[in-house]
Amino acid sequence: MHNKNDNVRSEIIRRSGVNPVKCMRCGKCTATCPAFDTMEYHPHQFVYMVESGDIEPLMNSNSLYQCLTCFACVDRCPRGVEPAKLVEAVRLEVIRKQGANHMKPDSIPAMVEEDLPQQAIVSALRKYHK
Amino acid sequence: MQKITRENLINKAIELLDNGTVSRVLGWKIGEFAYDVTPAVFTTKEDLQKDFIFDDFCNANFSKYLIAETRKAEEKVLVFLKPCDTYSFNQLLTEHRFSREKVYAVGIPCEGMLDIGKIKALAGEGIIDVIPGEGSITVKNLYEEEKTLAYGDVLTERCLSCKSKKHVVYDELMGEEGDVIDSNRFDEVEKIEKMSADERFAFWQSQLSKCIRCNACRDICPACTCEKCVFDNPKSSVNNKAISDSFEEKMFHIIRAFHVAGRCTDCGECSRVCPQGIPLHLLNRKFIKDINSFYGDYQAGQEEGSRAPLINYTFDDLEPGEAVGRGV
Amino acid sequence: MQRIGVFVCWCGSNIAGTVDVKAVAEALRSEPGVVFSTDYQYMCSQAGQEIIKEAIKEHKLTGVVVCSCSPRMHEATFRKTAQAAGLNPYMVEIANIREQCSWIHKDMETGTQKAIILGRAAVAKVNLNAPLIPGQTPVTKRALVIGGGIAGIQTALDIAEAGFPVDIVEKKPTIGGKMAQIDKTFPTLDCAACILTPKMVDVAQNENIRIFSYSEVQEVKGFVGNFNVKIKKKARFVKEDVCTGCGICTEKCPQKKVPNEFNLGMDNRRAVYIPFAQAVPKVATIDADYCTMLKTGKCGLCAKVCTAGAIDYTQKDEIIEEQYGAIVAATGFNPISLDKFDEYAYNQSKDVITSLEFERLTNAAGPTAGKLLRPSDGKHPHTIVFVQCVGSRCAACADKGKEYCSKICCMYTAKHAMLTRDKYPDTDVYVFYIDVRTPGKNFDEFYRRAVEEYGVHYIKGMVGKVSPQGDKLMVQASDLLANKQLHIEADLVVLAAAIEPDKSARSIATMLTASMDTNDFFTEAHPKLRPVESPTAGVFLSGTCQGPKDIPETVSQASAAAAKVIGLLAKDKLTSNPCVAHADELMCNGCSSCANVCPYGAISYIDKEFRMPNRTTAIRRVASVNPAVCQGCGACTVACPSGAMDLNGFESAQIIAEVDAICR
Amino acid sequence: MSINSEYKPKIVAFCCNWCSYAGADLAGSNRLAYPENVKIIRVPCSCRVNPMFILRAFQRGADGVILCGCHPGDCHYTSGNYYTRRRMALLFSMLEYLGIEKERTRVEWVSAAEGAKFAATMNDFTQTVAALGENKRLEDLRCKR
Repeated sequence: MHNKNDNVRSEIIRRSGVNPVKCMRCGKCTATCPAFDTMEYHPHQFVYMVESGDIEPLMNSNSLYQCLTCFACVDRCPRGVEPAKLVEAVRLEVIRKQGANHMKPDSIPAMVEEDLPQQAIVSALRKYHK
Repeated sequence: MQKITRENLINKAIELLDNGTVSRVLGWKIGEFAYDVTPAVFTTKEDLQKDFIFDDFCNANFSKYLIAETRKAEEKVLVFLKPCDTYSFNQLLTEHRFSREKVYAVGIPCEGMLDIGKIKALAGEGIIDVIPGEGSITVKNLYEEEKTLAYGDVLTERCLSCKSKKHVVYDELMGEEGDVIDSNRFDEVEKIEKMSADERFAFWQSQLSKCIRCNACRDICPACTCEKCVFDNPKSSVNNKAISDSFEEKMFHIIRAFHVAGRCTDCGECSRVCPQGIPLHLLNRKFIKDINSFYGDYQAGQEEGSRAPLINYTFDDLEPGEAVGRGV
Repeated sequence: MQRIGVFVCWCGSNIAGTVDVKAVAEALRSEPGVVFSTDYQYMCSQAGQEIIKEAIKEHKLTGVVVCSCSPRMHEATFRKTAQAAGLNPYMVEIANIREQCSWIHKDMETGTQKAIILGRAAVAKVNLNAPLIPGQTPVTKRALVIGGGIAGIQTALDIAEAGFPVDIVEKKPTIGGKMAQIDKTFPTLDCAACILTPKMVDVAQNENIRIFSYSEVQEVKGFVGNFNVKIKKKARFVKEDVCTGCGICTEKCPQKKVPNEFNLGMDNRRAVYIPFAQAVPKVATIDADYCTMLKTGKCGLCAKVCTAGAIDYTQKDEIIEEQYGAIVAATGFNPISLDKFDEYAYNQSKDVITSLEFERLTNAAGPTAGKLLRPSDGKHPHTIVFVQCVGSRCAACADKGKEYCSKICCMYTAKHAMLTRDKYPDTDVYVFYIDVRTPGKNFDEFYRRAVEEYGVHYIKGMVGKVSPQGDKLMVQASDLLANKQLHIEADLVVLAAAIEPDKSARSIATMLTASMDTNDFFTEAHPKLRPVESPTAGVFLSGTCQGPKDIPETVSQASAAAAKVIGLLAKDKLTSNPCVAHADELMCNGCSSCANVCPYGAISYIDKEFRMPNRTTAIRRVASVNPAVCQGCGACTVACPSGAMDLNGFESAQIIAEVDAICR
Repeated sequence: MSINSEYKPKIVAFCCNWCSYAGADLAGSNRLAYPENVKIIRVPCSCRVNPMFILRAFQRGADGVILCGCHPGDCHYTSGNYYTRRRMALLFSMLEYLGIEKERTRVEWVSAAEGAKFAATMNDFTQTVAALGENKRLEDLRCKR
């Protein structure tokens, strides 16, 4: 089971600098997560799925983009696992997959709002457009 | 800043002798030539006025002399300490080698001492007088010639890489206090570290093979204060008076450096007195550099009672295998 | 010059199979000092030992080399053999030609050559051996126990039972420790006071036990069998021998606003107080920080009401000096501070409490007389959330928690949950756990009863946040098995705080020269085989000062420590290993390097007068090794620059001789 | 030794009594072979080993010196090997500074249970030293035979 998707797994571990084996499965990250309700996979599942190499479902899940990157899980984790960094690393994995495009220049006009800083749109495009 | 002169020191010594604070004075005594200043014990006003000297050749570090001198009588000894001498003084206190109560320490400033070897090399033999000036010295010889040399060219090696002009201990300070200096004193060590193994071996082989086992380095060293040295002790199985083979002097110098590792204050006396001109301080300084980089900065003698790195440890010290092969 | 005999063992074919034993014996015969050399099938057998004995007598041997199996196997055997023949046992050396030669080499020539070299090294060493005589020191037949909790009490009682006098030093006004604050004990649910207080009375009544309460150890000198200890008896401003413990002063004292530490500050006591009804010694203590009389000189009410005349405002701290043969550390534990765990709102809400506070809340002698009421408004809580592992198993938070498991929390939380449901069935009880750890007799059964019979909701998950909202506590938590995030409106939150060694342990360890781990728990001499001894001879460990423990474990360790103490005190004299360090005074610089590296504190310094040139003398500081304390590691010998320090049985010259023989 | 035989370096191994010497015994009991060039000297603790002993071994013709002790934290005397670690780190660094091959010295922590590690360590160390060839830089010429 742990061999599944081994390359992606080690790449994500390398990129995030997180060692998921340190997780003792207490669930404090999930207990803390403010975005819990909107997520399909929750922080502790994230850690476990990366640990077991079960990354494909994560990459396909909307949960990736529900994470607010508020770092509450990182702050509370008693073992220093840092789940939010794993989420970010999986996000990057998605982005770096060729052809994947989460944001197109065409879709930007619809997003423009008065409250949204322009900089946020530019950086989002940089990150999510391939 | 008012310069501290010979007269200032003599007056101070006489004052302390007269009011009974001390009964002996450790000071520098004038020699046959201007440059051969020797350490001496003064007990009277007359001797002080006649023989006491304070000039650019007062190299000797008196700390070590205190061990023997304080044992001789109950009264206090007056000692004049240059900034670098105070580190040795503190280190010896840490090692309980003499009693602090039996010493009256007067800190004196130091602008660097001169190396007669360098002067002779530049001005030739037959020197009869050396007259200090502003940023230079004037050398007079037997043939009534005069030569002016820049200070920087004739300072001792150790003063060129002076680590501190600050006194770390004293009862009384004369003149103004200086600062700890960032002296790049490890540059030479680094230069050797960067050589290839063969070059390093060749360098040290050529240097150490000059050793004549005169023991001057050991006798002057303020850290080498053993009642009896292992190399003099027949029971140690390593005793040897003379060099008998190509390794003997390496053994001696490695062990000597190891014995003072973590206790050596980097005063540089060993290299200064070596009649063969071996840069022995580079061995000690290698240990100091390693100690600083392995276990954190440590300056022996800076604080009385501090625990030397070799009689200390942490749970996550680096492994001996990690200590070698670094950046070479 | 020594007269050495060499005895080469065949060990059947174990050695003789790959080593030509006769050739070894022959080769070693020509080594310096060797006057006799032979071989035999089994040197360790009766017949083999006879050969050695006879040779010692016949050839007047002064040294023996046995080429045989590992010295870890038969060194002791051959030393006894030599002793039986009148030779000092430490004149025997073993060349290990079995484990380190015949068993690992297949070729006869190789094996034989190596065996000869190993034999040569042993001969070279024996040439420099000197007879060693084990030292003997007398034993003071009295023990000191530091700490008067259940661990200290049990240790003291057991030692006293065996007939030896024991002193207990307790820093608080009464013995009893943490167990006195606990309500019920798992897994039997008997009341802690009911089983502890009779033991406390036993201590008070035992003629062999003295209690120094409200006292601290100030200085420890000496070594195993001969400790000299200074104990500071703090002024309690009440004459202990006069006070009857009637308690009238504690009722009349006008200073009523002193936080009661026995109830963890949940109620108040007076400035003069007796911590709890069953305190031992039952003597009042005046708290100098709060007493108006001591602070301003005006009041003196307690002295007026005391019919016994026990109050003494002029009392001073007193230093008592006593000799002990053994010292037991029983310094105990404390829950950690929860100040840094903001997420649990411990400092924001009175209704977030620790488990120890919960014990007091449910105790009949506690601030609520045993009724479970919320500290904030005194109402009965209907929903209670227990959080496990608060600060335990916390590897990423060294600044606030502990990396280890505190071991006792799973069980006491099960107890709390069960008792709550038993007394107040209308209460919903949730326990959030990471793992439930119940290794102990009847422990898992107990935990399962809490779930199955008492209906406690055990939820695998952690609490992420507690936020006070109105008079409720909003608990946000995870339920990992259901993969849900829970939001519980709780009335009371109980935190199972990690436990840590008492703060005083560090300074006591320093005084005892006993070693500690990074968490400030005392280190045992061997983690498996010597768990109740400190590496420092004569110092023993009892209870949680060595690591987290529950009561049954603490009591067993306390009794084990007592057994070790009794074993030590039963001896009239201690015989020590003679392979210890010794300093050559003539060479010693007195620099303290050796004492700094000695793990046992075996080295002290004396000022000694030496003759100097010109008929003068000088006093010099020199090291002196206490052979009863030294364990012979040799760290000092290398720290010593002059070589004044050397190690019997492993002298520098001997090791160098071995090096030379091997490299020859 | 005949001229034709392959070069066999002389190796001195200092082993602490409680862990490494017992580890060596275990290697023997399990018949785990390591070269006969390795000769063990028993010391109570690795901290008994004076740098002088190591230099002496080199002086008298040893080609490699290895020092084995309990793993840090497991010292029978609680702290001995921590001092060893510092002393040897400095000594080895100094030897390297003097141009002596760093592979000739080694410290290895071997527990009483690690017989296999002991044998493997000795095999590896012997090979490493053999590859360096004879120790010429630190030898005492008097002792040549």
